[in-house]
Amino acid sequence: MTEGKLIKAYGDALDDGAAQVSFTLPVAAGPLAKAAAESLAQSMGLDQAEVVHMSSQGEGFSFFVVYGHCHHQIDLSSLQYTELELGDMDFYEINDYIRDNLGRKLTVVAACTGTDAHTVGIDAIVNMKGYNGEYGLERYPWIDAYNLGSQVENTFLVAEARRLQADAILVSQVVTQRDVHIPNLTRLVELLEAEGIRSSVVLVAGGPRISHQLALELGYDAGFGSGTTPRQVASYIAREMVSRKLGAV
Amino acid sequence: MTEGKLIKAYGDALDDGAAQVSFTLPVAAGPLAKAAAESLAQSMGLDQAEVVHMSSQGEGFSFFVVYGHCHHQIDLSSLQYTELELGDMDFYEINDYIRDNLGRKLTVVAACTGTDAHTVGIDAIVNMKGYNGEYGLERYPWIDAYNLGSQVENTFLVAEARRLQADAILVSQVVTQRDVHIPNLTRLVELLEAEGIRSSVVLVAGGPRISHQLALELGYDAGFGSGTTPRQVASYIAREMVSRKLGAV
Amino acid sequence: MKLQLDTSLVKECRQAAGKIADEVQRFIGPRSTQSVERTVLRLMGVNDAIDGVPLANIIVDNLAARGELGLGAAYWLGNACKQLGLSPQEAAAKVAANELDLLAIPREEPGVLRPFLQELAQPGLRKIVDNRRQREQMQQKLKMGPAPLLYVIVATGDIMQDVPQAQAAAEQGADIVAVIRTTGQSLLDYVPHGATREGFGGTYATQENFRIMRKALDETGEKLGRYIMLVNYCSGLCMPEIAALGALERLDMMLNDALYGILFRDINMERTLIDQNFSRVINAYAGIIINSGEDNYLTTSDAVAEAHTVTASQFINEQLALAAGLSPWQMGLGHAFEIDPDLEDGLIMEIAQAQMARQLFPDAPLKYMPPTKYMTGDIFKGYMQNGLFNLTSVLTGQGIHLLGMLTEAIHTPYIQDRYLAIQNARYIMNNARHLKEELEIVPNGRMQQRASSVLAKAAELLSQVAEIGLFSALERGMFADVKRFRQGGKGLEGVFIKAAEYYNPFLDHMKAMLLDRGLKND
Amino acid sequence: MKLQLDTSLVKECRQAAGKIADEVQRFIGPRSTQSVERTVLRLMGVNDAIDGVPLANIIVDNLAARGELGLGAAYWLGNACKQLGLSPQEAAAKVAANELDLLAIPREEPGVLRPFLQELAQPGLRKIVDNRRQREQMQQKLKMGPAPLLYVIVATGDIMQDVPQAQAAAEQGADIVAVIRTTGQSLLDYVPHGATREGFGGTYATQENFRIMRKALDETGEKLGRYIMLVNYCSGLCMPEIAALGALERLDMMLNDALYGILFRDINMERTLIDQNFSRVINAYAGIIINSGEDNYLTTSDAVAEAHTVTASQFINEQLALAAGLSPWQMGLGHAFEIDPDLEDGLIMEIAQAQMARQLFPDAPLKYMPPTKYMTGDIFKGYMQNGLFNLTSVLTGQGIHLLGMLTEAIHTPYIQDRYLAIQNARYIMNNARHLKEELEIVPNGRMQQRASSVLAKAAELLSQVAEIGLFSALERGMFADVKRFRQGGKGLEGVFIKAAEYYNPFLDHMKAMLLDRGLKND
Ligand code: B12
Ligand code: B12
Ligand SMILES: Cc1ncc(COP(=O)(O)O)c(C=O)c1O
Ligand SMILES: Cc1ncc(COP(=O)(O)O)c(C=O)c1O
Repeated sequence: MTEGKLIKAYGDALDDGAAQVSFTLPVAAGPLAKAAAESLAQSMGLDQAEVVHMSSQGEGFSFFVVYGHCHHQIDLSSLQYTELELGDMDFYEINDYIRDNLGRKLTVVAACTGTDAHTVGIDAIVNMKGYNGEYGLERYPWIDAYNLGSQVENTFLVAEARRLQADAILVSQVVTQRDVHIPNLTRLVELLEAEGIRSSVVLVAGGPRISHQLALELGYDAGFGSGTTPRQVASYIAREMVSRKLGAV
Repeated sequence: MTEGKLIKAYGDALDDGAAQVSFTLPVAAGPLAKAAAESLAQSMGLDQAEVVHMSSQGEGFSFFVVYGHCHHQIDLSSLQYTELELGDMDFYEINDYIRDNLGRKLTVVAACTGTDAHTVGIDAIVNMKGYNGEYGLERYPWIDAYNLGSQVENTFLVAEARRLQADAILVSQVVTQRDVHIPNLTRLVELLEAEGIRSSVVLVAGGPRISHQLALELGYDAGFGSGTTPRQVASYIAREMVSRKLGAV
Repeated sequence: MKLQLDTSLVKECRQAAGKIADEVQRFIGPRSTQSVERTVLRLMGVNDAIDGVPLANIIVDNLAARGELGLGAAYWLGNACKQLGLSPQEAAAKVAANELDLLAIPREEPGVLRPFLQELAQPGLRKIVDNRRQREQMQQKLKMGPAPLLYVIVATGDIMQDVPQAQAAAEQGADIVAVIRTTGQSLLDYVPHGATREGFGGTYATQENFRIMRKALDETGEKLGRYIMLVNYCSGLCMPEIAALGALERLDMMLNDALYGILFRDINMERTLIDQNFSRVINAYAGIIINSGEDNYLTTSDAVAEAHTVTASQFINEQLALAAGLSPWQMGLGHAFEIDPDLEDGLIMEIAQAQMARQLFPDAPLKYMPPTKYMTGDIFKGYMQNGLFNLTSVLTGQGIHLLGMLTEAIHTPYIQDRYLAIQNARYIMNNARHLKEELEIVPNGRMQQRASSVLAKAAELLSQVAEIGLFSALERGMFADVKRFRQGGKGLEGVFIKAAEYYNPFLDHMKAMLLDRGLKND
Repeated sequence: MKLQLDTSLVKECRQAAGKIADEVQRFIGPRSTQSVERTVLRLMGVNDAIDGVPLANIIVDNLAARGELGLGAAYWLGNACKQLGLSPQEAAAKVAANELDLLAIPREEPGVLRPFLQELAQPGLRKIVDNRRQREQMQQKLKMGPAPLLYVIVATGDIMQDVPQAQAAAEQGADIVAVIRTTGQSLLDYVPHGATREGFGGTYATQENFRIMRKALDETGEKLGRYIMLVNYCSGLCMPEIAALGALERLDMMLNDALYGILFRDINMERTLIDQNFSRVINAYAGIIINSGEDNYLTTSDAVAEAHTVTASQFINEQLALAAGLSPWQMGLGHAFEIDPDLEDGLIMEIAQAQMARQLFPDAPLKYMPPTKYMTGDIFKGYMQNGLFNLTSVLTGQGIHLLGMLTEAIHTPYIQDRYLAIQNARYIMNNARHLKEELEIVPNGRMQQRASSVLAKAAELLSQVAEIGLFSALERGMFADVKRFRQGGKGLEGVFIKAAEYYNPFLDHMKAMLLDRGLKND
């Protein structure tokens, strides 16, 4: 079904645009609120928008479920998406690749920074036991991985990266409410630049709400979101080092 | 919270525009599909649209859940909504109202028409036992109600309405897929007009997907949707007869 | 998990139901209908339509109009074939083209013609048996998922849109796909012809549509390594014809319940009970599983107060099914999860009912229907109602599990509604796979008491019905709170009394075979 | 519904846990911390902050820096009050303004000053007792819903936005509202001051924020005719201070678990165990229910393999709680529904675990946490995971039921997420209200075996920990798969050995009262 360039949402018949929307409005449930919900759905491009459910959420708030037929079309051929080359090498191939192309072990330093205490994600990528049945970076014979844990200050991370002569720095950010991660991630880039080592490391951000796009915007080399596996990260770092001729002996 | 005129959807902080959307795209799950979903969400007015869930639904189809912040604002003061005056009279008041203002019993003929076999909705309004703890029209001493059942032909309904000298005709339409109800409802209006009795009856449509708006557009006097109670219908008919001076003795 | 059910009461129920069924069968015996006769013609190979009117209808209408259907349509067409050396289809085409008047040619003695009619019936019978064999082979190769089997519907109204939706459903994990029918089809006294794209709330049941979907699901099944069952509906004015088409196109399951037509479509009870008998014989012979429609009662009457009507009807349907030669494994007796979700302890009653059905009909797969009436536009709550339904199903070991749609109150299912429904069921059924082996029902508790009381009421109802007969029971509104009159409803004009020499080569052969194979187990 | 639990094994568990707790208490006895001392000052009435630094910190830091904390902060401030005829707040303000040096004035003998210190403690103690009375009265008037009580969080980061969200939650049906804390607060070695609007993933815990929310919920509760419980978190570097603020502002429930801080916030274990003891004494005295954090273990270790660590920790927390004077009704021991939803028969294990916890701690309300780790962006599946969690909770009679959010993997809860969660729980708990009375667990089945094996492993773990002590166990990563070093983590510098004459007028009084009242039931 992908050959067509212009697509719409699909529910019952091709191009019917069927979509479901839910939201809260700060208005007491009633005819006015319902009309507002319909109007909002129309603004979103839903034709024949139907409020199929309205309920009070307590004084002054109402919850809606709306179905309608979204008239917006998407031109598949016009979409810009940066996709990382991922996961095509397995554990053995990645190690061989590093050995053959770089001829030395890679050093990776990882941390969950700022006040963020979520270690499970970065552990999944770095620690021996890995994730989803895949070994973590610590298990790779051609990678030396250091996991600094969580709640790590940017300054401490940079100092450790220097001390260990890191080839790559992996930063995890899981708490993103009110964009708390943005200044924290930005600060790291500034520190690395101030130390003059930004361009000599592969700088990677990750976390469930981190997209590759966002990471690029913040000055990182790559960003990895939900469901990332260690293999994807290892192969990315190795390839990136080679293509940027970073680790050549 | 209703005093403000301009409102947005609300999730975590006032005016954050938080909304949830789900839909299917006819594209295999993958980065392209994800980019298309983001793009569609943006078209709908969602800022920072995040595809929080993508999954394959089988070859060539993917399902998405998206959250984002909808920038559309609704001006509450500009909303047009036709609201029926409803349910302010109780069973006794309605009967008294008919007695005092019309001085005779009202005759109501009801049916679920066309190929539609859903009787539960119209029965809920008309039959003795009623709905949601409220008596149906048959129980009203000042109403003579005839329920013709379902799968009733428009021609038969009109003939019965004539024979019984109906003051009001109630039509239920429950199956609405591919707008099957529209021609069927329209045909009834045409028949009544052809017979010259359209203006002398109160013509009411109802069903879970029938809105007052739609009913007006199709030439009905009123439309009643999900959750309608017999009292709302009875009081509407009585008021409408009086205001249109239909049943005056 | 087991309920204590009073075995003598259960026996009483079966005996009363047997008596009810016997009376119905005695009524059916001497009668046939126009739809039955059209079915015979179709099974003999009469196909095609002219200006939308099927040849089978042209011939039967013609015979009926001239008062000559008493011998059965097989006799007349067979006689023409014999006399003129034509195939049934050739003869039928000539009649339709007004080139042949079946009554105007020499007539063989009915008794003498029988062996010839039996010969003419052979290809049709063989085709059905072949289909049955093929299904068995394919199911041996392509295993099905563990019960409860996941059953979804497609309902776009357009067979060409139905196909991708059905295939996607299979890929998502559905075991069974039903193409539901357009809103008016039950009331049509003919089966539309060809591929159709213009249904409302469902797609026309036609032989060509069956074929298209069967092929599509076979392909997908092959790809997935699972056999995907295809379902359609026999109910309505064409019960036996659609059963025949299902048998010819290897459908696997068919909704087949005269009471549905009577109560919800206002079809005449005499007509449809006669039709049902032949349609069930065909289903039985074709190895097709039937689904009965007790679940629907709870859409018009209350699931708490009227639960016993479902149980009583299951007993009656079981006996009528046995009389038609269906084996227990073919009896998808219907029941449903339809108690008001806002009732305290409603789940206890749902489990009681489902478990009781399970124990009363241990060898029947049972067709378990999801919440429908109390579904609302609150799709989140609806998703949860479906979750408790899924849990109840796996907890009580149901066989055929219709998936609830979170948008039940809104529209016929979208592709994602089906997807979400399948995900819901797979998650819960896997997560609670053996829960039923880990729990016992407290003796004499609320659950046990509920089951006992429903069973007692069912027994009482059955004994009343046995006394007055099914027809009178329907006249009194004993099921689904709906009253129907014996002479009322649609289609009575199609019923006729068989002449002494009447012959239906399929009915007789199939019943004989079904009994021979010992599948009938009363 | 009941599991067969080996009573002698349960006894062994309690004995081992008792031994572990005794050792911890022996360690705590001679020690205090800066946070404990700040708490004493706050309870004496020291309030306010200068440039964001609370007076309590200024004083304690000053004493600590000069190596004079050994006698306790109460002594020094009390001495100044006595000598200068000032109230504690006046004296503190003078110290902060550099107008008074506590060490530079005449000193009363510590032993002689005690009665005076006890007097200074009276108003604070009275306030707490009054709050406790008021709660009891309000709860008598405004009844709470049936257990499991529905508990939701608000987390906008802005107390002014939190208020309408919390009120809406109460109107939707929540019984308990927690204002969760901003991401870094655990690591702050002071309690911020005033109303705050700038948290991330939660709102600062401050006395003023407590007051604002208490008032708002009292108003809503009054309107709804239900008492709405307010919750905040003691954990972190300020455990006892926050406990004190909670007691002063009539919070009803507090998360209080040193192990949470150690394992998940890398707080030093010595520091926080000492802090915990005093904070729990305050909670106990204030009639506040504590919540322990065992549920969190399952976010870093596997819920199937490591379930016994939760059980073992519950036993330890019970003993530590008893030692602090908490009654069983105040022990919201934590556990969670965190098994991979895609595991076959996972639900059987969840029910086993929840039921076992219920039976092991029959008089504790238990705090039951929803699925979090395996929640994904698939909100529909998530809604269903929460549904099975809700069902398990009502089926096993949990007391404090944290509501799962369908958007758990995405963002802190939106108003509608909470609404949907409450609807989900209300529907299921009502629909399955007495299901637990209708089912028995099959002896020796999967469920029973699972419980027995978890209990046996817990007993083994407890006996190991009893042997090596809790500190070493933590060093070996026996809980949550996390290793922490005794001298590592944040806050060790705040620990000190009490001088012989050290005196904490609150700790002593409260413990005495708690024992007098016979609430301690070991
Ligand atoms: C477990 C958990 C905790 C545990 C953490 C234990 C630990 N040691 O990690 C505890 C209980 C301590 C906790 C506490 C809090 N949490 Co928390 N927590 C979670 C939870 C339930 C699961 C996270 C997890 O472990 N996922 C599993 C891992 C494997 O997935 P992952 O993190 O996405 O990682 C994968 C990818 O993202 C990627 N990845 C991640 N990092 C990196 C880095 C690199 C370099 C690369 C390449 C890839 C990569 O690879 C991983 C494998 O695929 C989530 C909700 C959820 N279901 O996601 C909330 C959640 C993350 N927590 C949240 C919050 C708010 C908090 C608190 C702030 C709440 C509070 N005020 O008390 C606290 C404080 C923590 C803090 N200061 O950081 C919010 C964040 C909201 C937001 N978007 O901002 C969430 C989403 C819950 C919610 N809906 O409110 N939490
Ligand atoms: C019960 C039911 C049936 C029963 C009907 C039994 C009977 N005798 O009524 C049976 C099993 C027969 C049935 C069959 C079919 N059904 Co049906 N059915 C339903 C179901 C589950 C409940 C309807 C109901 O009884 N609601 C309760 C009543 C009280 O509510 P209500 O109808 O909305 O009525 C209220 C108001 O709308 C209003 N009202 C209604 N009419 C009128 C009229 C007037 C004048 C006024 C003032 C007010 C009013 O007042 C009522 C009280 O508040 C709905 C799904 C759902 N949950 O809504 C599907 C549903 C309506 N059915 C549907 C379909 C497609 C069918 C079939 C066509 C499927 C098929 N192909 O086989 C068949 C054929 C029926 C036909 N030809 O009409 C679709 C319709 C989709 C659409 N939007 O087009 C639905 C929505 C299910 C679905 N999601 O697919 N169905
Ligand atoms: C037994 C039975 N037959 C038939 C149908 C559908 O019939 P129709 O095609 O008339 O809508 C149903 C619908 O639920 C049914 O339960
Ligand atoms: C026992 C306990 N304390 C505290 C917290 C929250 O701590 P913080 O405020 O450090 O995020 C939690 C979170 O789950 C907890 O379980």
